[in-house]
Amino acid sequence: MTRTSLEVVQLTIPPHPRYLSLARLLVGGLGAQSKLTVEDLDDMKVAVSEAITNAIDHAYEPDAPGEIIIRYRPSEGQLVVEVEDSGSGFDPDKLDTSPPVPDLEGGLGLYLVRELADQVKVESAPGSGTKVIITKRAHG
Amino acid sequence: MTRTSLEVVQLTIPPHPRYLSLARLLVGGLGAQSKLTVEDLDDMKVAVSEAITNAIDHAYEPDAPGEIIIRYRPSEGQLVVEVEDSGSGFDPDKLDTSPPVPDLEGGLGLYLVRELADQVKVESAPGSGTKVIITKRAHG
Amino acid sequence: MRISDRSEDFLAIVCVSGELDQATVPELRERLSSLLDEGARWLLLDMRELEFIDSSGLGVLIAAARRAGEAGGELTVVCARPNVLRVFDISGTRELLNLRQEEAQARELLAECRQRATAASQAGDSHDPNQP
Amino acid sequence: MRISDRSEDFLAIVCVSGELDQATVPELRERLSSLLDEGARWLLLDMRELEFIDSSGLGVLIAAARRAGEAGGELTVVCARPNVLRVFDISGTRELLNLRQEEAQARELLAECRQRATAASQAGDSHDPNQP
Ligand SMILES: Nc1ncnc2c1ncn2[C@@H]1O[C@H](COP(=O)(O)OP(=O)(O)O)[C@@H](O)[C@H]1O
Ligand SMILES: Nc1ncnc2c1ncn2[C@@H]1O[C@H](COP(=O)(O)OP(=O)(O)O)[C@@H](O)[C@H]1O
Repeated sequence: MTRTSLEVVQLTIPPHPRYLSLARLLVGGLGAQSKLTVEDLDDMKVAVSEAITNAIDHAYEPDAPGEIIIRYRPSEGQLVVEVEDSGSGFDPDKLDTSPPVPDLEGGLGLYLVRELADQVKVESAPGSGTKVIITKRAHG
Repeated sequence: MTRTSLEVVQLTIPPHPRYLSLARLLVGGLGAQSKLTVEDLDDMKVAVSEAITNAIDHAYEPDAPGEIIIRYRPSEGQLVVEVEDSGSGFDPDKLDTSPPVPDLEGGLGLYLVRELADQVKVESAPGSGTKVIITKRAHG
Repeated sequence: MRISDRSEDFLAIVCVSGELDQATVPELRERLSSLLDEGARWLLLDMRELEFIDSSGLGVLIAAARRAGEAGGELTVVCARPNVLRVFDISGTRELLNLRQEEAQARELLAECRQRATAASQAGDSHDPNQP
Repeated sequence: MRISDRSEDFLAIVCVSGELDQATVPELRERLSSLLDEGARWLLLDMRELEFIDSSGLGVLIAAARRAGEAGGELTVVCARPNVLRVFDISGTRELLNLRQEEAQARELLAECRQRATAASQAGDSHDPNQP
């Protein structure tokens, strides 16, 4: 166990959708401390769900073991959430960042994250996992 | 990041009371999956709060850095929660396990944990941190 | 998430409450598929009690809307919670899913669409008596 | 946790709702201390809307009850939620904290105790006229 002086809350879940709602509960629980409005928190809940769903769908083979780590860094005025997996990874430069066609079922996830967050950073490379860093500021 | 095939949800928090309620939120969120009744979950929430409060109060010096790790192992019919710190530790054999005098303010914590849980294991030694393992079975 | 459905006149009404994410999407997908398999094509999804939706939830709705359209019908969604409305807005799916904020408006829309479809097929019949 | 207080007749009534744990205990401890410092000694703690309590919450209540008693008064707790009642029961603090499930019972108890205290001090006065 390493010690850290940063105020980080970390949640580690298996790559299964049944744990998605836990990650959202913590967004709600930490949001009050960050002075985010209810609307800000609702946006963050969707963004975090999308990033975790991507890790569940794309990072690991179905039913393969694995972990998804969600780090929450609350501070007054903003909440930063990192979603990290150690799965397949991908080349973020090849992502299509244009608005998705609304009648297609896929490709909406990261687009929603970008629209709902104030800042999004995707760190990934084939073979070395993915880290998505989402920042939401208080707009009160 | 190590991979594990066990279904464990892990929460890591700094030793500060403001994160207590997060640990309880996860008890509530995982309880449904374990088929625990509302009453069982309420008991578990108190037990988990007590164990974490002890780690905050006794494991680390005030305002010193440190981590408290809470592991949730939900399965059908029971929920096991481990509360682990890497702080001062103590000798569990020297614990007074008799019912506390109700008009004293201290010494209630572990007594409540024992009364509210189905099984409690305390692993600790001076200098090597503490792990409290709490099991609550569904009494539906 | 909780789902309940009932048929009323020509409508299939499906109420969805709670949270719709990757964990609960499969159940809704199955329910909508069964209804469509059984011939339902005028679907009213009452999501006024839905507390959360993300892109996996949108995916099921989009797929069901497409199937209803292919069967000559239409799907509408009733939704009023700001956080859920916002996800429809940002994803640009409001029109595709015929989003309405009140149930009466959704019923009206489906009734109109059905009338138009009936009229069109009757007009088709009279203009082309050789069609079955 | 939210706290509000008001004085009514001889009573100090403190309403505590939400969750009472190590994070929120300091605020309640301060509020009760101020009230006791200001001379309040008949305390009615309305905890009917309290959703959670643990041993750190019990600690504040026990300390306040002791101070009220030392000042010749009494503290009562009104509580009805089963999960909160259970913590009082298991800790054996029901009697010490004069737990009641209805506000009227708590008021009655405090009124009686006060009457008895007044009678005793008057009786004391008449039997021992040398006392001030
Ligand atoms: N955590 C991840 N691990 C591996 N690949 C990912 C991850 N997140 C996103 N991707 C890749 O980025 C693509 C776009 O993601 P997204 O916009 O969420 O759409 P969708 O998930 O619907 O395909 C995915 O199809 C996948 O190839
Ligand atoms: N995580 C811990 N780290 C170090 N000491 C602990 C820990 N948990 C419990 N203890 C020791 O056990 C004692 C009894 O704990 P408890 O029954 O909860 O009562 P209280 O916390 O009110 O003293 C504490 O006073 C402390 O000395």
